[in-house]
Amino acid sequence: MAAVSAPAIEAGPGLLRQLLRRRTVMIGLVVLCAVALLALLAPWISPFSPSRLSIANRLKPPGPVYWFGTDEFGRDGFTRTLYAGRLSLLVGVSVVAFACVVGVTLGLVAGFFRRLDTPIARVIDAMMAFPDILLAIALVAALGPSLATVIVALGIVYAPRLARVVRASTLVIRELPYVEAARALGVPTWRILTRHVLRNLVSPILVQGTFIFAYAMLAEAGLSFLGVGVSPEVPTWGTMIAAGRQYVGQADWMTLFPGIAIVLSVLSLQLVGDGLRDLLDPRLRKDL
Amino acid sequence: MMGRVNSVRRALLAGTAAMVGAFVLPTGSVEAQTKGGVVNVATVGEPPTLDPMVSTADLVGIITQHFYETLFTFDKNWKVTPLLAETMPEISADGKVYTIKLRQGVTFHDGSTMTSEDVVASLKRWMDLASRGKQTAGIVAGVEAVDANTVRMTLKEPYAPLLALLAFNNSAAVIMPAKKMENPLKEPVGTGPYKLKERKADQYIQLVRHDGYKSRSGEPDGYGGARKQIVDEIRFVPVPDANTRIEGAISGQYDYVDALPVEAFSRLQGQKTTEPVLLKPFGWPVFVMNTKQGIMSNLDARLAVRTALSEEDMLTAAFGSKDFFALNPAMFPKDYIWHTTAGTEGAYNLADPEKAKALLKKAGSEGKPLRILTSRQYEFHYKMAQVAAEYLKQAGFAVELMVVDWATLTQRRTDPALWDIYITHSPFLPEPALTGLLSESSPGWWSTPLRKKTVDAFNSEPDPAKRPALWAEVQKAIYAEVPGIKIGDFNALSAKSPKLDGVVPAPWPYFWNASIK
Amino acid sequence: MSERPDILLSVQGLSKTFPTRGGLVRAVEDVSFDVRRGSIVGLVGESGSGKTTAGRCVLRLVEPSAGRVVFDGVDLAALPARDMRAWRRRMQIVFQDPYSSLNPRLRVEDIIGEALDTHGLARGGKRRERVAELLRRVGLDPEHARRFPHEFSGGQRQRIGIARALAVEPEFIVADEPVSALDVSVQAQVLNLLQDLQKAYGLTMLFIAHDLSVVEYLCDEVVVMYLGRVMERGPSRLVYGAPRHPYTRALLSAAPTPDPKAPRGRIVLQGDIPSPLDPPSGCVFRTRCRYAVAACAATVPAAEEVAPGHAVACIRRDDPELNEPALSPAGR
Amino acid sequence: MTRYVLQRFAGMIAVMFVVVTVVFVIVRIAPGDPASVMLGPDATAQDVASLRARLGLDRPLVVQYVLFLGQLARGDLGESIFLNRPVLSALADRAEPTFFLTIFSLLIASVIAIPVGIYSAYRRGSLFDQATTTLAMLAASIPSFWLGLLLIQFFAVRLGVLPVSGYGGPGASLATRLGHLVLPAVALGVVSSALILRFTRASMLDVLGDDYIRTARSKGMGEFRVVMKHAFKNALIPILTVLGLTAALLVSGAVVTETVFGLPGVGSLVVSAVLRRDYPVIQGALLVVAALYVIINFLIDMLYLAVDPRVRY
Amino acid sequence: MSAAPAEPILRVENLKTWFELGSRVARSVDDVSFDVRRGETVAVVGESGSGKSVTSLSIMRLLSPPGRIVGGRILYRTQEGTEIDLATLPEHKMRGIRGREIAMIFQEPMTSLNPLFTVGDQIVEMIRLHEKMSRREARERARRMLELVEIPAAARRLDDYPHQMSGGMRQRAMIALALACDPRVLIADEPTTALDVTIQAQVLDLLRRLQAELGMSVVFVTHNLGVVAELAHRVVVMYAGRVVESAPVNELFERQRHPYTKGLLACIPTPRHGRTDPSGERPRLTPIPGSVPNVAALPPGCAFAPRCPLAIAKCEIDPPLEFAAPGHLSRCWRHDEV
Repeated sequence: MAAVSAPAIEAGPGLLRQLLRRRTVMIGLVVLCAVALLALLAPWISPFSPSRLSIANRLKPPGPVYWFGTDEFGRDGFTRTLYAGRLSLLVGVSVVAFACVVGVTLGLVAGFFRRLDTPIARVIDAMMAFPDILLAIALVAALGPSLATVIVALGIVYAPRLARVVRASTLVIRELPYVEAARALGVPTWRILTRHVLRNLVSPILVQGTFIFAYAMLAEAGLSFLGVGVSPEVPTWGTMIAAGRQYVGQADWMTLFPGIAIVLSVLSLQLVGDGLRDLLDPRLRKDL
Repeated sequence: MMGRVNSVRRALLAGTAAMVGAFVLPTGSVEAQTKGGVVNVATVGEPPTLDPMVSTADLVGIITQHFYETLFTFDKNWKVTPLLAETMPEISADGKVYTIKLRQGVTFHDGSTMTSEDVVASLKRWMDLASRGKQTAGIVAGVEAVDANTVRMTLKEPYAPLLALLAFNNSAAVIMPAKKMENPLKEPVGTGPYKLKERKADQYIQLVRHDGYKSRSGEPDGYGGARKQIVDEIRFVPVPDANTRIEGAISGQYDYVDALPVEAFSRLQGQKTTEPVLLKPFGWPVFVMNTKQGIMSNLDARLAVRTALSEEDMLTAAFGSKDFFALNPAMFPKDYIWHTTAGTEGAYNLADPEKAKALLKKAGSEGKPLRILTSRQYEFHYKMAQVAAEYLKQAGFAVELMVVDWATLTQRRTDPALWDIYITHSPFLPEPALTGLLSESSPGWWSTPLRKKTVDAFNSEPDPAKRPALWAEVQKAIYAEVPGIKIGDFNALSAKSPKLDGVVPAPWPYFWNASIK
Repeated sequence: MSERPDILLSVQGLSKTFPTRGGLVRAVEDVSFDVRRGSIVGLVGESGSGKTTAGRCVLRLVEPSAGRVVFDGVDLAALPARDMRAWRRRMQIVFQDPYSSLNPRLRVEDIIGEALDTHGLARGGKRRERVAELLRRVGLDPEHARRFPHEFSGGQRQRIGIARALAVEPEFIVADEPVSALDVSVQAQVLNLLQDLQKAYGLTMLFIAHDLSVVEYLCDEVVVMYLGRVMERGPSRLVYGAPRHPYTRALLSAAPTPDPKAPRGRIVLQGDIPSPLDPPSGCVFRTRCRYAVAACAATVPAAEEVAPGHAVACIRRDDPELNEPALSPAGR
Repeated sequence: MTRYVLQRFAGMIAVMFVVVTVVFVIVRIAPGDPASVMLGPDATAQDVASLRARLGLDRPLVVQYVLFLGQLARGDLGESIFLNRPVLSALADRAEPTFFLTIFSLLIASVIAIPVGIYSAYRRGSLFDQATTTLAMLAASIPSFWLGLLLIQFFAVRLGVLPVSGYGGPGASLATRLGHLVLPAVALGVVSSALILRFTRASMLDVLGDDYIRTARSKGMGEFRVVMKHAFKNALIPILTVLGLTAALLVSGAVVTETVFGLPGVGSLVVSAVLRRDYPVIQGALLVVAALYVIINFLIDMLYLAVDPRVRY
Repeated sequence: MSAAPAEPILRVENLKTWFELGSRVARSVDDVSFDVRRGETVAVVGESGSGKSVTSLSIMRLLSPPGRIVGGRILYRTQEGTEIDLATLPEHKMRGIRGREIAMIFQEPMTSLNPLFTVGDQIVEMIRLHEKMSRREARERARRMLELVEIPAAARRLDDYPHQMSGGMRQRAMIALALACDPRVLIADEPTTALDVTIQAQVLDLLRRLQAELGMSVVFVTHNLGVVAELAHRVVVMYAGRVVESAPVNELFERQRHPYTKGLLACIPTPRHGRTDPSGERPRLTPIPGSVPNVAALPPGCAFAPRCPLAIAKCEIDPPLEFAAPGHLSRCWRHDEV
């Protein structure tokens, strides 16, 4: 049905505009930015110190002073949720960064150099065989629990997932005429890789990165909840829920607000990622 | 676990029953209950072993006391009373020779009959393997069978705490058949009213009635007296998560739920399925200092820690309402004969960061990492650690919380290179001499001339009337040299189903004599 | 073809095999042809004929399995890969698909400019000038240099592709089906452009196509391929005017003519094109050839000249039965 | 066809080999000597030395690796430190709840997600589609442990209709045990249903745009038949794949869910093994789960044989 | 080859099929009218974006959203002689038309058959959808259909999956499928475009033979004027969603009444059989300047005007489709001057 050529949407200058036209993406972006801003500006916004104990005010329900209530040490839930957001987002961003560096490199190399493809692809397959949390747990157990190791472990967990996507796209792009044209021009390989291959991988990496961001935040929360991740006194949404768990039925706000924070951030990330994918994946636009 | 005696998580409630109010006989006659039924007990976790000698874990004690028995035990007034021994021992005038008569016709789960040979072998094994046994071994000159039903222990010097040690139910001097005491144990064979049927790690430990059990005659009396086998089965289910235990209690899934966070008290009230059981006072949390190595080997640094802390905040964070804890610097609560305020003046609940800073500076340890080893198995440990960490940070300590599971903690604390402070708690013991802090060999390794002088004097004094004064000296030494910091007194919470009868609120809950409606 | 220096490109015994899941594909098998300086040679065939692979082998975008590709006296096939770069300035390629042959992420000036950058031909303002000039040359507005490919129509994109190829001022261009993806009305524009450029720059061109009539309009010589092999080659005049190979004749007659009154003397070939995984023995065309005899299965016919520069790979090329006028009288 | 099977099998073996290597590496990167970690600080130097010798830790890494492979070849996953028993039997003991939990939640997830996914794809862009895809995304954004907590609060504690935790006592009937699985399976199923829904929708969308669907419609066929016979059968292949992947993912989710619900499964075993520093158990669990994943993938590849004639060819 | 003066079996009247793309509307088919008589082959010819395929899908009512028929009628004369409007026919009734009355073949033989079912099953399915017939009988009919489209060893091929067939073979199978219920109208949407020249020749021969033998009406959608010349009785030329010219085939190729048609023919390289120009110069083609417009952004007036050499000021007003000669319609103000 070549009758109507849909307006070509390619990742380019018009992308953001296209993206913002979608209501769900819009909502996702707004929420995400709000969460990120709140987290970033936590020291200026938050009315209290995140770590200062105030035993007299422990387990206060949400109210005009303590919007999200207080925890068992009398620390302000709102403040801690904001501060925890910084770390949770930091974990997400760092995992994405780590996974991108490792995954994109691996995927590019595997996809572009035929000889290296099979061995790298096997390693990727093998890494994918480990369920994410399980692998992360094992890695954290091996490396010793800390914020850094959680990031590294989750990075190792998600890098192959990204590598696989990058490899698959690279395999396709490698065969495209514009890459061939570059080779015909005698453009050096590394330049082909960066200028022609990598640049066109931005969209899939962006989409995948968004989802990895979301999953990494969930995974970090899971690990912290299990007590095998970030040290429990480091406030992340996961550790907050883990701490609040004992007070379920007594101080439900302790689990409620960080839980909502996770759901909101992850959901907004997924909304954005999904919108991006919808826009960038030509398969889904086939019937237009 | 918990090193020596003080590592006993459970209180052996000292003093009289009246004072403690814990050992109240259930109303209604036990006889009225029909036999049968199953008791489901939610415990804090999976026991690392079922050999009560090699472990000091209270959990091991709670479970194994149903199938292993000791020569002596405690009655409802926390007095030592015979269990497998026929009577209390004959003690020679110099206090060095104990002659113990054994009950006759006691059979093991494998059908064999207990003889003095088994008892001698068991005691020797105890002195070889058990931490309390090893401690005792130093003063024991010999253990021998006098005849088939009599055993004699000879001491090098008089030792007041001996019988209490033999009566303890963890790191316990249990009696096992001479032929079935390999290490590690292959199968637990004891003399207890129940025997092990099946153990599924992390799922359950299933005990069934030992048909050949021969109970002592008379009425039940604390851990002593008659032990009745009313229920068919006792199941210990490990539920490591405290919250799940609370919910399990409320939903009626378990008949008895052990070790609940005290703040869950209100949630348990007014439920049809369960009711709260409060033990008051239960014991005392303690920050044990590593006096052997690292930053805490310096007395000023230890003093700095004590000066920095707010015990009140720590206890509030850990236990919530004052209904569940009491601020008390003395090693024993007021109602105990051991209670004294000696040495505690100006050394408790100071929360003075400035002074602490000065002390730290004096110690020359500013900025050095202070490693606090704690576990989340007992949430109140962890919470106290968090509060403490905040106060210590204000005082200039570079605090590093090392949060591990309890099993790891018990491993790590034996290595002086790995920690500076570790957090534990102890019951109020019937015999203060057993307090772990006082032992040179338990983690913390407090070993000074002052300790030796005061503790030796206390241990070798046979006259009960003179001992409280000597104990005050010991307490003074503790406050002077800070081998550890007693945080306060706290209560313990369990939950039991209204259907469950005959369970006496006890530090180590036991389910012989229990019945289920 | 005695004047050697006149030959810019000589392909000799070129073969290319690909390992695939199903086995070895013989995409190109023993292909030879010459391209004279300043001429356009058409490489014609249906799908699976190996024409595209042959074109790629010439540029060493695909490594030939065997044979020589002599360009201006040097066998490119024997060069170490790193030495190829210098030659890339002299030979370029134009692709079929105007959509995938331009990097969607680059602006037009960078697509064209990359050629200049790579060979250090122009920088800064000079580069801009050169790009503008090239755009003008292919009939585009130089103002459009800052646009992205998706802002152009198919025909315009194809012009950009041509400008990119021209940027390095090559002597030789492989045009791989440059118009087959375009709308009919645009096709002619691009064909004319290619013709003009060829004339203006004295380019030598290898024009790959499946559409015979397009090739006839553009090319001086034609090479007809079928299943990886050359069936017939020679000057357009001869191949179109007096085709000798049964395949060429069938191919010519199969193309529909936009004239309802044209007489239909069509030779309809029976059966399908065999799989290149398992080509027939001997002459690969024999399974669909109405003139096939037993001997066709035995030997691979060599391409032999039937007229100067006109070679036919058929053992019966001189058989009168084959040469009966099968085409319309218009053919004569 | 034989070639296909052999190829896949070879691929599976190759991946397994890498999996084993990765596990070997993970355990070796753990700082400190595995033997002393295994034995704990109470161990004597002699004990550590003898364990080192027994585990071959005193030999070069390559030799250790070969020994490890040999051990695995004999089906020996080592001994649990804490449980004092072979890892394999400890895992086998814990397999049942995890197995049922996985099957159960997969069932819940697919029964909901596949029909909804098909319908959403069919009614692409409709209110129903928008609502379900957004809901699915929401479901995928909820941490399963948090959902678990909410479920426990509501169903087990408030309503008291389902057990809070555990897996029934000794000799509990299958029905009782499955009853214990309802809440965890829901908590786990919700998340995976989101994944399955999205995949079903995407692959149905993919297929619904295919030319043969138009052909089927051009035959005059009813929409239901077009969708179910022509589209769904083709979409089934990616859906099968995602079901297989989800099964593996569920194991991951089970780690968290089992802990929340106190289920004595492989997942909670791993968590407690981490807390107990029981490295052989972690190693064994990783190996077994990864192997399962690889095998499931292989089986799905084999299933393609049944579904897709192109593979058979 | 003048068309037989038979009654029209299919009349497309002022058909409008639009695609709503967000805020923009692509008028893919805008006011298209033409007739198809019994036994007649009508070629609908045009370049990409001309709306020829959308027209054929509109007739079959196989448009997928956001495509929608927004106006016009598609009148189909049934065997009983009554005319029904396919544009508004309820879907369940339309199902009885598809395949049985009007069948369709598509451009991509590779993807138009379901890869998971055998060719035989797919034909049997078609037959049993419309006729009460046992599987056995239907299978037998399917075999005969494969024989009809000259597939060798038809009985064996029934059990082949599409991927086991070559492209040409699949297109034959597709034709067999379309003809299985003996439809009165066949819509062929670029059926040979994806095929190689020699295979295309086979399929065109087959279609011509079948049309003559079965006497059905054919709507043949293509962009290839050569194919049109070989196959069609009448031609409808479309540009940017509209019919610009319509005439019997000979008439159209002889005398074009629309500058677009004329330009299109001038673009196409015709076989020259080796003849060279007297000048010795290579021949040149006469291209149409500019490119095919996007139907979502059409200027007012004649859509071809921006590319038209004859364009005048009046072309800003949309010209009507009117008779330029008997039986010859053109949508051009200057159709006489072309």
